[in-house]
Amino acid sequence: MMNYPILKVTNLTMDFGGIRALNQLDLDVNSGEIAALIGPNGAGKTTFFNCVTGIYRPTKGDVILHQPHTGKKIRLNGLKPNKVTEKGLARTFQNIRLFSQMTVLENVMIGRHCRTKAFIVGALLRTKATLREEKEIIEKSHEILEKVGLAKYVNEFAKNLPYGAQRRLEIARALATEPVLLLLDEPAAGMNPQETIELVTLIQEIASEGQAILLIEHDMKLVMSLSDRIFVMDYGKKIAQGSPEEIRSNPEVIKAYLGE
Amino acid sequence: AADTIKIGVAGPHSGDLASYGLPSVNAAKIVAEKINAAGGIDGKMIELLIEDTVCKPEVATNTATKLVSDGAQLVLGGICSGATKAALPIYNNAGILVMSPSATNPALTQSGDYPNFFRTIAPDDAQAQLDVDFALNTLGYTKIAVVHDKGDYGKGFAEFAKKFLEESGKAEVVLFEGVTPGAVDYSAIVQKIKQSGAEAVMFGGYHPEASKIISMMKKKRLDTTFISDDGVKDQTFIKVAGESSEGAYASGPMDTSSNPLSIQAVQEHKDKFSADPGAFYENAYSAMLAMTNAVAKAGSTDLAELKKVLQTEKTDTPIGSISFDEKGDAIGVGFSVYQVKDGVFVELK
Amino acid sequence: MLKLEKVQSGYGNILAVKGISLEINEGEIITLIGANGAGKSTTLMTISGVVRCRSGKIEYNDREIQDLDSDAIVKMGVCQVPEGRHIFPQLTVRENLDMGAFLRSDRDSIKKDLDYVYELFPILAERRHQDGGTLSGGEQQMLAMSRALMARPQLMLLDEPSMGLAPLIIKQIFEIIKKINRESNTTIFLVEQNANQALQIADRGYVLENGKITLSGSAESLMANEDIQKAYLGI
Amino acid sequence: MDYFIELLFSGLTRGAIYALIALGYTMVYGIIGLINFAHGEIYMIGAFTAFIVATVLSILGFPALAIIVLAGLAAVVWSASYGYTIEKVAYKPLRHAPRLSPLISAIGMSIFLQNYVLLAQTSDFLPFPRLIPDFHFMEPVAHIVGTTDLVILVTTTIVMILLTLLIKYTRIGKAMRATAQDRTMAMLVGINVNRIISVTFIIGSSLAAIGGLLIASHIGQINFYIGFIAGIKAFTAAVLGGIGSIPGAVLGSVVLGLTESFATGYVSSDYEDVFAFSLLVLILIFRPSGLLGKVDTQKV
Amino acid sequence: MFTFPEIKRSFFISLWFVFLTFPIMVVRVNSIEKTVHWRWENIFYVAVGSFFLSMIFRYFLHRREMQSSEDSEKEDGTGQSFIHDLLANPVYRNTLGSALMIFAIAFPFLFSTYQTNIMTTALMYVVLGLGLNIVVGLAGLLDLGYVAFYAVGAYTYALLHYNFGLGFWVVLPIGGLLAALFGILLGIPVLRLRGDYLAIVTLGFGEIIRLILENWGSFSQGPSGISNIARPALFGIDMSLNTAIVYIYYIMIIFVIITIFFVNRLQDSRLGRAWIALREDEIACQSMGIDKMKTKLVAFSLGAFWAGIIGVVFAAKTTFINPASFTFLESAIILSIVVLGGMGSIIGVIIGALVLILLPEYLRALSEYRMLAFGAILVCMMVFRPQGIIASVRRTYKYTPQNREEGL
Ligand SMILES: Nc1ncnc2c1ncn2[C@@H]1O[C@H](COP(=O)(O)OP(=O)(O)OP(=O)(O)O)[C@@H](O)[C@H]1O
Ligand SMILES: Nc1ncnc2c1ncn2[C@@H]1O[C@H](COP(=O)(O)OP(=O)(O)OP(=O)(O)O)[C@@H](O)[C@H]1O
Ligand SMILES: [Mg+2]
Ligand SMILES: [Mg+2]
Repeated sequence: MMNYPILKVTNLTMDFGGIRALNQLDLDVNSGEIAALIGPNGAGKTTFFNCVTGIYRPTKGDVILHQPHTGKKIRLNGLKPNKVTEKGLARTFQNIRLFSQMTVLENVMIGRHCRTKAFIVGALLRTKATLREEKEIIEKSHEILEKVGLAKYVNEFAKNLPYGAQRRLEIARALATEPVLLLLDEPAAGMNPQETIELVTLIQEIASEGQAILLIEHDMKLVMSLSDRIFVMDYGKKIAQGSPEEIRSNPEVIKAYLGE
Repeated sequence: AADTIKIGVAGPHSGDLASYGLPSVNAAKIVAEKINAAGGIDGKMIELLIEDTVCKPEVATNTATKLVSDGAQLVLGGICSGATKAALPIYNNAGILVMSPSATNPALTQSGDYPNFFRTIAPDDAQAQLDVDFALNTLGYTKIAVVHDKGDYGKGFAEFAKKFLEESGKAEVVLFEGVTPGAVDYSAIVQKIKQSGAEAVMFGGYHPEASKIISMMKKKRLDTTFISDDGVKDQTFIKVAGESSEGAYASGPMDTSSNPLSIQAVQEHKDKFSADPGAFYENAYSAMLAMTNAVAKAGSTDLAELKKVLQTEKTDTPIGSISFDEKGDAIGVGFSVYQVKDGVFVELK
Repeated sequence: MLKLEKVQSGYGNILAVKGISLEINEGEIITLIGANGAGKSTTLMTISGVVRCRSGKIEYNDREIQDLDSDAIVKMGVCQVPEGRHIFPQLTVRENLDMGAFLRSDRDSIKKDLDYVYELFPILAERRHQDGGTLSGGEQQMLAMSRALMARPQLMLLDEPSMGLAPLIIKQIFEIIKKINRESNTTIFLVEQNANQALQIADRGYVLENGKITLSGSAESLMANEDIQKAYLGI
Repeated sequence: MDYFIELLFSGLTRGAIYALIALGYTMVYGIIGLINFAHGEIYMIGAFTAFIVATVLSILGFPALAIIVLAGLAAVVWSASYGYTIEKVAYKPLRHAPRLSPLISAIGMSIFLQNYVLLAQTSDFLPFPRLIPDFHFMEPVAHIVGTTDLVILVTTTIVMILLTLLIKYTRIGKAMRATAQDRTMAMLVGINVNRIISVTFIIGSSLAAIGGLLIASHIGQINFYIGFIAGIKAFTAAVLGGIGSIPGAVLGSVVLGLTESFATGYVSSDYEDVFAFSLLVLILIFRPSGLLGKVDTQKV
Repeated sequence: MFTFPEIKRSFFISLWFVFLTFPIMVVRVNSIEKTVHWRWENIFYVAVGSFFLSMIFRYFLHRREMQSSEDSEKEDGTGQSFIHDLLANPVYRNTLGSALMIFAIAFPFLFSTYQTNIMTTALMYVVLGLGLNIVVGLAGLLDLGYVAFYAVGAYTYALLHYNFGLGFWVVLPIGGLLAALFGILLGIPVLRLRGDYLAIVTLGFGEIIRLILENWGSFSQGPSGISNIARPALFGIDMSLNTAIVYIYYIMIIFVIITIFFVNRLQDSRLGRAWIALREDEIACQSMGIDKMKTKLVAFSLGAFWAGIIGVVFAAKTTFINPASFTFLESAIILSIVVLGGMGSIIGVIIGALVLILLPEYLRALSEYRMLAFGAILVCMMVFRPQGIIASVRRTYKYTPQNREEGL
């Protein structure tokens, strides 16, 4: 299959009072690829996610999403986060934000919310349609849990999961929204090497089904082994972009980020 | 039980209005003790069933059903008109006589909806009429501000006052407003009264707000005449307002202060509770006397019998020698206007 | 210097630390490694007196401290950089650092230490008036470290200081850890996921598996151990 | 014009009165995030203590000044003790409970204290002695600002300034803010959290006591229920100004006081509270965390 | 347990309380006649009382801590395993349910009119509690002005009946819908406020409604209220007072059942899940595609709807209403029912309502100490059962391969 850009970000700028966290950032992600966004702490990576997903309102710039299934090109900036998710962007959070009082299954079921529609009447009267939908939600959620290897925890409370599993659950929850593009913010943070290795295989699996992914990570082993393309940020600016090899050998990147 | 007469005492005994309900409880206790000490009513002892209504209609209905189930034969109370209205049908249904020391809403007697209801206090309209006549004819004012406390008692009074003033055509109502009870400061309304250029303020409500307003008036160096109802004609008013209350007018039952029974009633309270009686104490005391007396005369607690007695026989009470008209309002209470002179209410003949 | 004997602690009905014993000598760098949920953080919190010690003994400089309040323990020079940084979100960077020196009164030496941490992490100097809560993950980690340093601790408990940091910074952090250990002879108790780096700077290490110490020994011996290599070093 | 100024000052006085109570509310809220409904009752108890002590002293024939000082002192001491005790009994055991549990506990405590005073003292309104005599130099403007009003205005201003300084610059102030924001970490930097919380309650309650004394001598009467009404208003004011912020509490109170005063003056006192609460709703719609409340920048 | 240091502590505590209560309990002055009335005996009562109470208090606190660290098998240390097990088992649940049902139906014949009457009141609060539970317990929106919607319902009936003679059954839905409408109108602007700011705004709204009813006499008859409101009709049969009371009792029973049924279904629906998620983390919720405003608004107006319905019943029951019935304290009580019963737990709320509403009635025995005790009990209940009487162990979706349905 040929790759075409599904996310096109141009000239994105974000100011917090005095601080310019994002500075005229251009970035694009193609269908079916794994792209990585790296950079020193405070470079603006998470802010980038927040702006794209509508949690912050960018000061300037455009975010265009190209939905393959409809073929529509949709401008995302200015939309509310829930709208953005509906359109096809899903994310995980750098510091885990699970619904800790809900079970693993329920967490994923929430992910299905924007793809289903039963409402008050349905809830009260339990119409056939509703029951079918509920069934579908549970089925689908469980599939996803099996895919990310959390099936064994299905009825556990999210708060009682080991840390690594919680990160996986965040991914599962995001997948449940059937995103066009999946945004992962430091998925391996706080994992030990063992868990990290398992995570890499998981991400590869997901990608192998044609899921486009953009991830932020500080673990270079992971980034280099996974990504097709890498974007490097520093002080809100894009300072480099290219294949892992190019990046690894890019002097500016080494100076700003990797270290020799 | 046949050998006791159960008298329910219903009113606010907790919450913000407790200070209007509890004095009646004291009155009931004192009268009941006296009668029991004297051997009861032809041998039957009086048993009090004291129940809280918080002045809330729904609680009042519960209280009513409780008193009915507990076999109350008479009820002293209903302090607030609202709660009383809600409860009366239940008492009526059980054929129980209810006498209130303080529920002044005219509809209670005049609507005819509540045949079992009597009261030892004048309805709002009567008092309003009295105060208005006094303000217009005796004092000859032409610009009057009418203020109330937004409560059913105060606002009821104020609305009648306004009505009568306008009907009289002799004076204009330059201000008609309600103040928020319990507010921490009344200077704004006082300034407004001043601005309105009123010669007199006619206040409908109870003494706490009255004393706050009048002392604030003095503070703001405003000596507009203050005229009010018998929710204010209460020694506490003078105590609280201090010298600010000098010269204020208030309507209330006739010649109570000179009435030996009234003096005695107050004394009994001081002896028993080592404190001055509170609001409506004398009305409640009188109501107790009237009811018990009626029972003694009728020899039963049957509603019809009691009504007959109450309407025919006079009873000597702290508020005068009273009987009741067929609507249930006390006759002979005779209302007159009092003025505060040297820290006491002095009746103006 | 610090001695734990059969310490048990946990949360409500969960027993997270199931009777562990360990020992730290003055001037050492000791690391505690273990999978997620093994009970590492809980151990540290128990030492600091935030989580109540259910049974067992904790001795610090030959004094039992398991029943002391946390502030008393801090007064004795035990200072923790907790997991997840715990920056005071609405205090500025500067105020956060001041809080670190809460129990100190010696103005000028505080000033010195302040300059010291500013030079360790220039970014903090840059952001001294920004609210801590709005710092990026990494910046917060640096702030947390610096705040602990401001207390001039004798014993420093570090809970996953490298979490979420860029490679350069991680290097830097570990350098700093060595530095403070060397220069101000601060004893370090280091909890890490990032086991190989931890073991590289550590003198000795303990391995914690669901609430129990399963292995201990010199850093070298641990690095040599296959199980550890498989489980924690990802080799 | 005269009228306007008169209303302005009655508004300010009212505001200052609310502020004295609102400050305590806001401090307690700031540190444990609890709407302390019992705070109004502490103010009420302060007033009663002042009343009792003042009366006893005047019977014993103390000079006026001594009476004010001693009564004030007693009010502060006892209110503070009540505040301290209430926290220990009703709130401390609920530190780790669901957010609303302490709220209900507070409501229960408020009901309890009301009825406690109702039973132990009286349901009636008691005449509160006018502790503060009129200054002569005030006479020319007495129709605008009375002496008591002046005293209240001044006290509130001073208290606010002192508190702001306390919170911003002193060790204990910093400790309070730290505790408010992250209790665990506060412990880890060596703050004795329990003590700090107790101190907060003590300060807040002392303010309530001063309020009790001044306000009672302003309106000249007290009963067991005054705390509840004043409490609700003060809390409204605190939220209006941005709960947790000291200057906010005062600003909110003044804004509220002025609104009510002008609403009464130019519209109708029937609707003064409607205006007050509508204003609250409006302001919060446009500034969701109050006038001076910190717009919490939560990092995602 | 009662070791010496314990006793010593209690001793000092009692000393402290003696000091604390001294001015209020012991001294009583009459500032007019300048007399002081010393009641030294009270010192003794306070001392002894506080000594033993502190003993008991701390004993129970101790117990509470022990409990929370002991019962290990459950998710969160909230006791009550027994009741939950009981309800977990469908057989017990049904038997228990039907037993309760029979008792409820027989109630009016077993007990006095008074008992039936207050039980009706309690049932009304059960529904109110369940309604507010949607807002507070499920969606986590703190609403301190719930009584406003109750008032809307009550006045809808009162006024429609007074002005147009409309009957109970006609107005019932109108009242509910009108209240819901108010809920939406208020919700749109204020629901974006967080936590306690929402609380105070709703409190303000509640006051506004009450004040308008109080002051806009020409519309609502002001403080003197509206009387002679018709009780619910039953095919035009005119009933004696007692039958009417019983009739309303049965109406309420039916309402309670319907409400439980609906709230249950809402809880287990897509909507219910969204509410609970929203309660836990709004930002994550939005990022999962949940429309914050819409979801909150639905919760808010649903809650209001139930309040409105009960408002109508209330007006019909007391046959007289005035603004005095719709004070903030009312909202506080309803909220207490929800929290004290156990947020989000239906049985909890039911028990909470029965306790909090029947308690003051049964405390009448204590006459003037009634509200004192009420307040104290409120505090103690919270201190010793912070999670509420029945801590809600939410019915979660359990996944079981063979029957791919949600079960228990
Ligand atoms: N809400 C905010 N208010 C003010 N400044 C902010 C806010 N959010 C982020 N910043 C600033 O923007 C810059 C970028 O932050 P961001 O979280 O995007 O960094 P990052 O690249 O994710 O770093 P890390 O890898 O450590 O997570 C930081 O300097 C941070 O201080
Ligand atoms: N606040 C808490 N309440 C209840 N249980 C907790 C709490 N914190 C931790 N636990 C539980 O205690 C156990 C140990 O947790 P702890 O955080 O000490 O492990 P850890 O080794 O620090 O893991 P990580 O590497 O993720 O930090 C885990 O099972 C965890 O679920
Ligand atoms: Mg980040
Ligand atoms: Mg940890």
